Amino acid sequence: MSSPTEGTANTGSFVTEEALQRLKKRHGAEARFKLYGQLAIGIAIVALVALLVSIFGQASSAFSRYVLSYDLNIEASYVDPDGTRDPEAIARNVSGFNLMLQDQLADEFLSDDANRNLRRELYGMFTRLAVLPIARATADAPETIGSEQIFNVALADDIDLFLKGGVSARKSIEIGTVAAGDGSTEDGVTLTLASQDAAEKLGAALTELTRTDVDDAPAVALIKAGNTWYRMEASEGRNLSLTYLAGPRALPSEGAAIEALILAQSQENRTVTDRQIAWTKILQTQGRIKSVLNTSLFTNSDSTYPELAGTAAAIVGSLLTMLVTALLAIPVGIFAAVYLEEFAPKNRLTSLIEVNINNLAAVPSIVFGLLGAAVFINFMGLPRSVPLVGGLVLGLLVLPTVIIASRAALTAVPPSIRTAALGVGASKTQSVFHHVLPLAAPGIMTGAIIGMARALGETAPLLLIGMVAFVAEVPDGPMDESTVLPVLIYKWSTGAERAWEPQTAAAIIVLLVFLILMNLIAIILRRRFERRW
Amino acid sequence: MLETFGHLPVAWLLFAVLAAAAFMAFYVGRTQAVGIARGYTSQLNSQPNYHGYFVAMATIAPAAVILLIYMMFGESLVRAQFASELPERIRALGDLELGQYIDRISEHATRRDATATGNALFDAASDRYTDLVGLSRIAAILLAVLAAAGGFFFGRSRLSGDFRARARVEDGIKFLLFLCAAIAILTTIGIVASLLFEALRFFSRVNVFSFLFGTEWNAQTGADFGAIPLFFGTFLIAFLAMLVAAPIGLFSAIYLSEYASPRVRSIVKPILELLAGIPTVVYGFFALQFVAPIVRASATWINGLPFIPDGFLAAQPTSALAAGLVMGIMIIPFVSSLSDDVINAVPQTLRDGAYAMGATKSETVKQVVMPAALPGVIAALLLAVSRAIGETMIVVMAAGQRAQITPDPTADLTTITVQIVALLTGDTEFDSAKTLSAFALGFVLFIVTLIFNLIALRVVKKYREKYE
Amino acid sequence: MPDHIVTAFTDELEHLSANLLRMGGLAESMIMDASRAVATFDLELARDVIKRDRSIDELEVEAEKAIIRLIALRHPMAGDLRAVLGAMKLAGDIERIGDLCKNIAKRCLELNGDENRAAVKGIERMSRAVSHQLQMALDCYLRQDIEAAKMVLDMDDDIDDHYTSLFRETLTYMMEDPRQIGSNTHLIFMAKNLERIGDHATNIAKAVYYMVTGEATTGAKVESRLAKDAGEQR
Amino acid sequence: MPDHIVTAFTDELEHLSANLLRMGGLAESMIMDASRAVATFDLELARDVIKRDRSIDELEVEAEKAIIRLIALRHPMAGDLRAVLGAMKLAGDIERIGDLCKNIAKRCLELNGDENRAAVKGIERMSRAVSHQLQMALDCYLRQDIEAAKMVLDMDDDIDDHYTSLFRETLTYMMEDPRQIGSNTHLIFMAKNLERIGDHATNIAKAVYYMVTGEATTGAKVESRLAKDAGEQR
Amino acid sequence: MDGNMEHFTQTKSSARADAASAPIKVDCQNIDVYYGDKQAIEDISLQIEDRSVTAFIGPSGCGKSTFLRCMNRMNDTIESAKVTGKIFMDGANINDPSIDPVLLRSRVGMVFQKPNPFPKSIYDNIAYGPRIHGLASGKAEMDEVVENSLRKAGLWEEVKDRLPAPGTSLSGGQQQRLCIARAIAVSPEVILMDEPCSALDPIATAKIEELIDELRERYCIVIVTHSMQQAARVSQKTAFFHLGKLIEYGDTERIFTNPEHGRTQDYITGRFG
Amino acid sequence: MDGNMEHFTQTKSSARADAASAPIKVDCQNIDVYYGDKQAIEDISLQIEDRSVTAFIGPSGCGKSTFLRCMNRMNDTIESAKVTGKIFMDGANINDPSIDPVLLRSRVGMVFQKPNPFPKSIYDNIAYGPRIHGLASGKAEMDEVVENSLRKAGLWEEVKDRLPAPGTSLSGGQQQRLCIARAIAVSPEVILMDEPCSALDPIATAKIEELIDELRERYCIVIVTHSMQQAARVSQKTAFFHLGKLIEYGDTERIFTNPEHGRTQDYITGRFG
Repeated sequence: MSSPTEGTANTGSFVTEEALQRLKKRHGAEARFKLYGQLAIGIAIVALVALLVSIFGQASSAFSRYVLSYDLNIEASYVDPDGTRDPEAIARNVSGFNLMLQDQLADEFLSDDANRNLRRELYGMFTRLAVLPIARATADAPETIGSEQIFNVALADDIDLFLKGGVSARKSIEIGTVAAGDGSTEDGVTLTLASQDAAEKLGAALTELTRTDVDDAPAVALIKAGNTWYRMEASEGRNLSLTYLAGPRALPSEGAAIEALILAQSQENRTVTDRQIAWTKILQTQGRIKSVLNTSLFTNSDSTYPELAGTAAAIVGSLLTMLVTALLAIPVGIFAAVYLEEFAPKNRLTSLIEVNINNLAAVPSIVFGLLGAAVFINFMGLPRSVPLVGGLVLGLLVLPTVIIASRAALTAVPPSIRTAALGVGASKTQSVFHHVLPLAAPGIMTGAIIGMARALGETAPLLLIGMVAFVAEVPDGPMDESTVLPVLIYKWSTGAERAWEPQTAAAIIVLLVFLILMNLIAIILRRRFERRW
Repeated sequence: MLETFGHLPVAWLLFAVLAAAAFMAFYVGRTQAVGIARGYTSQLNSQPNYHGYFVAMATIAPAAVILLIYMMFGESLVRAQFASELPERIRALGDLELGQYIDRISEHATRRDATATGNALFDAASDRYTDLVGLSRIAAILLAVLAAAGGFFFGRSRLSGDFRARARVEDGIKFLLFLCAAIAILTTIGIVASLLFEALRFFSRVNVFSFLFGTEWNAQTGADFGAIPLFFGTFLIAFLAMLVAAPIGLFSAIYLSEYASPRVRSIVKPILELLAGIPTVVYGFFALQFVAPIVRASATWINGLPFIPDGFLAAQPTSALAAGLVMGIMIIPFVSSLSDDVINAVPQTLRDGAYAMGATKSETVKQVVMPAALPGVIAALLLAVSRAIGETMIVVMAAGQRAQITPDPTADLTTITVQIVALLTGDTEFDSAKTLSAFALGFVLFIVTLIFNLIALRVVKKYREKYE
Repeated sequence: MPDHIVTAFTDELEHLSANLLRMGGLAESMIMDASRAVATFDLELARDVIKRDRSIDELEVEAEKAIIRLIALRHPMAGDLRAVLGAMKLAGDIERIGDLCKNIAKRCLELNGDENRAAVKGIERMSRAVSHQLQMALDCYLRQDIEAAKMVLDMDDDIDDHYTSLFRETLTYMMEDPRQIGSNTHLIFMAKNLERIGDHATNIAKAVYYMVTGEATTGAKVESRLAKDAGEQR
Repeated sequence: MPDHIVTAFTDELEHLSANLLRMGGLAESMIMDASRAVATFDLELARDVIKRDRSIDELEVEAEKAIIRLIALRHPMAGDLRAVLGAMKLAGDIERIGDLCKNIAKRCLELNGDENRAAVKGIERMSRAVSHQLQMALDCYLRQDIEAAKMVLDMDDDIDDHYTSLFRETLTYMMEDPRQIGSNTHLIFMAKNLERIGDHATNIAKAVYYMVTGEATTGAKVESRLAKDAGEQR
Repeated sequence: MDGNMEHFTQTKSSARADAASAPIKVDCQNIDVYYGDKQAIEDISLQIEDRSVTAFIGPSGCGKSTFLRCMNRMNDTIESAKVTGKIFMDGANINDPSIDPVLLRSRVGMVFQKPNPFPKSIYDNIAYGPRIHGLASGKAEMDEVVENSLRKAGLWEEVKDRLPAPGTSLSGGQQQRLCIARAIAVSPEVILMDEPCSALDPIATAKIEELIDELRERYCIVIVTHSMQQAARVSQKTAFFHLGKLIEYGDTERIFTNPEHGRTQDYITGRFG
Repeated sequence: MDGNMEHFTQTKSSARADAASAPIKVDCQNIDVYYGDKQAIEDISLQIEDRSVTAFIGPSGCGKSTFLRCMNRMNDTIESAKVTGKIFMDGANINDPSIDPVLLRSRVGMVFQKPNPFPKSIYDNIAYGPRIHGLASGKAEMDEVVENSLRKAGLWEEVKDRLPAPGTSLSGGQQQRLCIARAIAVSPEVILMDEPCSALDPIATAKIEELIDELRERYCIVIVTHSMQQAARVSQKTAFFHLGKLIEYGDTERIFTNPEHGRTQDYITGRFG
């Protein structure tokens, strides 16, 4: 009612003042109640969005990675010192390839007398195993030995992270041109900026990025003049005193453009050194660093190096485990449900079974892990860390879920169908297998898929049966050591290096994709075949 | 030949043979039945197909039993025989070492690409072992084939016009179904037995009371096994989780089932279900990477406020609060979908009744629908609590490891499940108190959740009966 | 018998039977008054009787309506159905009784007052018997008493005897005194009417018998009709 | 009107109406035969008519059973209910017609064959009229024709006139020849019976009117009854 | 009692003054109802008398229930339903947007096909309506309302000793009478019944019919029924619906003995194909 | 046709020889049924005639349905039910353990309260029974069985053009006739119907009743019904049950016009309190 005064005209005796007062209060309560509901849903959705955003945000960087696209001269002396051209030997000769890459890089970037530290800094830009693909490729085509080939070499995770904007807050500015340069090329130079403005700009940027509350060192400026990179040690007006880092050793010519890269953290506080940054920048200007899709995430197995670690073994491990789980849980679950729902006499034993199954479904998953550890491993002596055991444990874990879902689907088939079948002279078994089970099939399948999805995401019980072990090889069969995706995620998430974080997020996304696919199938099944009685 | 058998993938072979036998038996049985009926199949007690099934069943079942026996006892038989053939010197070894020796031999023997090791005795033994395995397999297969043949002829002999083949076949099917149902029971028995067994072993070393009521927990060093801090951590986190999940889940369920238009419902419900489908390890990661830092920052900020004593909140990088919040989010769909089911089960006629009395929607919900649904909702909450108590990954990743009793939710706490994982990951020796304490904890966990579950399930059952 | 769960149904049935009894009472009084009018040659009374038939007719219409209503809306079954159908017969019979009484009263108006006393006395006697029979029939309807109903059936023979003797007697008078032929004919018709009233009373008893036992009185009816016809042919 | 979904119901209704028509046909023939027996003094025919009443009675019992059955088991409504209740009335009327014919035939047996021809002729003529009226009434039942039913109602006056003149005539004869009083009284009763048959035919027409229109013919009935009584008092 | 009740009594007395022609309680004018694109009710106008029972009959899907639900705007609770036309109750058009359906429903009670007592005690079932509408102040008054309602519904004697027992513990027929008592408790003027006996056996049905007959003395009752026999037994007026249209409306006796419309006749006599 | 059918025909002809007194098809002797400790049926003996419709009536819970379900041993499917006594069908005691209930049910068809077609095509609904009993060899024969059954159930004309459509797409009344056709398809001798019209509207009900009346010519039909009117309309014999006992059994006409037993009279006339 809009208002009591307006209302009285045509509503006549319908309302009393008192009733209207009450009504107003009641409608107020109504609106508040509704708001609580909306709020609750809002919070739930916000939580979900926050979760997804944080994970996708983390993961996005893991799906691409930076590689050094380097034209390597495949020298026989490195790769095939025996000259046998034996592919296997070549493939195995990782250190030869490594040495070759190191030497060729050193040739380009370091003077011959560079000390070991300098060399180590350079070699640190990629990991030893990064040459593995080169070795394999060469082994596959031994005729390339002696020629120059372009290969992509994965950059070390820190460099990769730096290129993706991690490692340190930074800012890149142009500060005009060189007015004058002076000093020896060996140790350092002093450059004079063309304008006072540029100097001030540089000073302002430095102050801006200096954050003493995070670490006590001030921000660092790397200066690129011409093609040479320096670190700025001090500045005085327009004069900058610089230390050489990388690039041509010639003194920058007058008028050469100057750029400054200002980093919030000094190299003591970060995982990438100034020189490495300089090299990276030079390689970047040479166009030899490019971003590629991180296929190794799917093709590689686990590794101690985040940039090389992949989910392949875990995916296969998960699939094998799921296979075992499905073989155990689905048929046994369906049959058990059919027995309980259709055939079991209603007595105390079956009601016990019922309570038992319902309860089993709510038993914490970790208890199943304990069961697996005690029974399968300790008592039956099955090997640890194998998909067979994992699958069995998960199978038992989801068995009640499958049974309950199947029973629900069976109960949903109206009893009239059963009596109809019995009424035309079908036996109990015929009525079940001809009518009830086919009608319940979509529901059962939906339940089974959802159960499998649950198994796929399950972690805790697998930790207890040793599937957390490090597995670098794609498993061959259910009796091979392996790990599974969620456990891999758990393991990666505990990794110390920061590069593990995006990697973990990426693995989560892989897992989520599988889960979403399974749920999608379940939803489609339900939508398509669901029958309302 | 024995050796070949020792290596062949016999399982597959047998499977194929049995399948073929079953098929043939079915065909023979069917044909015979058709012959008996002379075209008037409806005069038979059972349809010809059932006669076929019966013969097939009679053929396979005994063979399957024999193969099952072989699978269970075959290897120990072979090993016993093998051990008796070993030289006295080796047999003199202790049981344990002998067993390990035979293990090595059997491992070597079953490897298809096994090559000579150079150790003559070992090689000979391993060859002999292969032979024995082959022999046992041949024996098993022969027995199985004989049993199958016997079953086949027995089955055929039973066929007649009055023979109730269908009933026999259905009995067989029922038995199979019963076996499947029994597995579920066996699981529970297995859980209870294994937990109890290991827990008893633990309690033979550590006093039950000092375990249940002790306040110091240092299991990794094997020093202290007082589980109170773990219980405290577990329940604090579960409490925090329910603080989040109960109101949000309940109100979402009410809104969805009573207020939301079908369109909104069809969008929001899957979103909530999505929340349920996310693996706990993902929540753990989320808690660790996203929520824990926020909690810590907030705690730090609160600590910095005036009037707040310094160090009022622990502000740890992992905290009970972070774990509790995320666990709450995880449980929301659990509460909401269970409550939603319960609320939807309240018959529409009740709502109509209330509307027709002139009740508003919220009055209907509060005074008619919710009282009707209350038992179910309580059960849903109990199940949610049980779930929160048993949840592992979130707490493992985000709650911390320190066993302490503190009401400060920003401190890091540990829980039963965290300790189980911590104690059982990596290599485990099944006879150290450290390992066994995990089983004791598991037993406690199982009992506690069992109690919650039983109460909840009983309430749910009562509730269902009311509206069915 | 217990009441119907739906009391309105019981009410309607009771209302119907009350109506019928009222009709019956009216008819009874009409018989007596008509015969008294004849005996005392009371023309006023005769005219009154004629007038009274109107209310019986109206009551019958009402009863018939109520019966249709009951059948259409209440779907009576078993005993109730028999009660309703029996009531329909009763209403028809009583209405006919009213008609016949009116006819007697009308004929009374045609008499000249000096008819032979014996015949007039005979009619008076006969009317008493008939009225008693009707009274008993209505009584057994009220009490749903089949023993009484059987007695009513037996009484019919008496009345038929009455009629036969009266018929013979009057015929003799007519032959003796041809001038009286006109009025004597009327007397014969009166007697005949009374005999018919007796038949209707018998029918009422039969209807009651049917209502209570559910057994068609067909056998009895046919027999009694033969008896009646035997009486009639005189 | 379309058939009932349950054809057995339609069948039963049709069977009932066929039965009634058969009864009607029988009654018609009895009227004609009875009067012919009187006219030709054919005692054989008279005895035959008497016998035939038995079958009408049986048919009535059957019809009544069928009606009770229909009401109890089929719960007829609206038009069907009217048809069934109308049939009940019809059956009663036709049965009465049969009785009256039998009575005529019985009285025929009491005649001595030398009654005055004029009166006998008059009865024959009257019976023709009555039989025609009945025929028309049955016809309008068959065709559910209310226009025809109205015509039947009109015909009743003719018959009443017939009766009145016959009554007067016979009375005259009786006075003239007192020896004939006995047989002439029978003739008067015969005429009276025929007049009653006419009334019943009228009732049939009224029942048809009710069946078809659902309107009680009460008004008409009361009126006509008055007319009838006016006739009767003579 | 209170405002509502007073008003109730008032209406009644004014109605009684006009005893000659039965007073009209509900006057429906040109009602159309659409479910989405489907028209369920087509231009129905109908005047329902006070203090009498009006029955709606017709084959399944003829719209009788839909029309009934217009009278307390229960169709509002169905998303896709659209109602046009005017329904006057004591002069006010209840379809007017200014009328709050919540208040309307307190004056137009409804009883449903399946007995639907609230999962509360018998007492609270009855007290629920008066409570939300504030019709009784204090326990004593409420007790009185409960007792009166139960008495009117003929249930008092059966349940007076177990008022705290749950309403669902009663038998089906008792539950339905409880629902009627519940409807009565808010002192409605009109009571709508949607096939109130279709879930009950003949005995329970007869009891409800008896109750309806008693309630007729105080309320305007509209009943939708599947069973023509029931309509014949309990109602004074009958409306026959077919395909969303009102075919015939009149005295029950006439409808069942002499319907005017051929389709009514066909339906009632079982000739409907 | 086949063995079953032959047997069926045989019985019929022998029955016809005995035309004077109606042949007895089912002879129940001293039947008791217990549900757990509760006795649902108490010592009922009853002889059911062939080629006629026998109706079971009585208040809710009187045991009429339970007794019906004894006749095809549907009570076997209820765990706690225990049936004692003998039921002879063509001389064989169907309660004998040597009788296979599954085969029995192919000779005693059953139609249920709610139409329950299988969620398959109309064709398959009918064909299912003959298929599992091997009553038709080959598609052509099956087509014939299906057509015949549908014709007998009066549904052929309505569905012949859409045999592959799902059975559930039919209207309620059609579904029920489909269920009857399905029961007929296995050539039963007895057809049990458990309140077959209680979920249908009057028109559909009338159609089913008409069908029952037609089927009476070939089958022995036993129908449990809630509605006395229905029993009156369709049956030749009526049995009245009360509290698990058979109170009265006899010709329907007699039961409805002149029941012997007071309790029957009370129930039928609506006096049952």
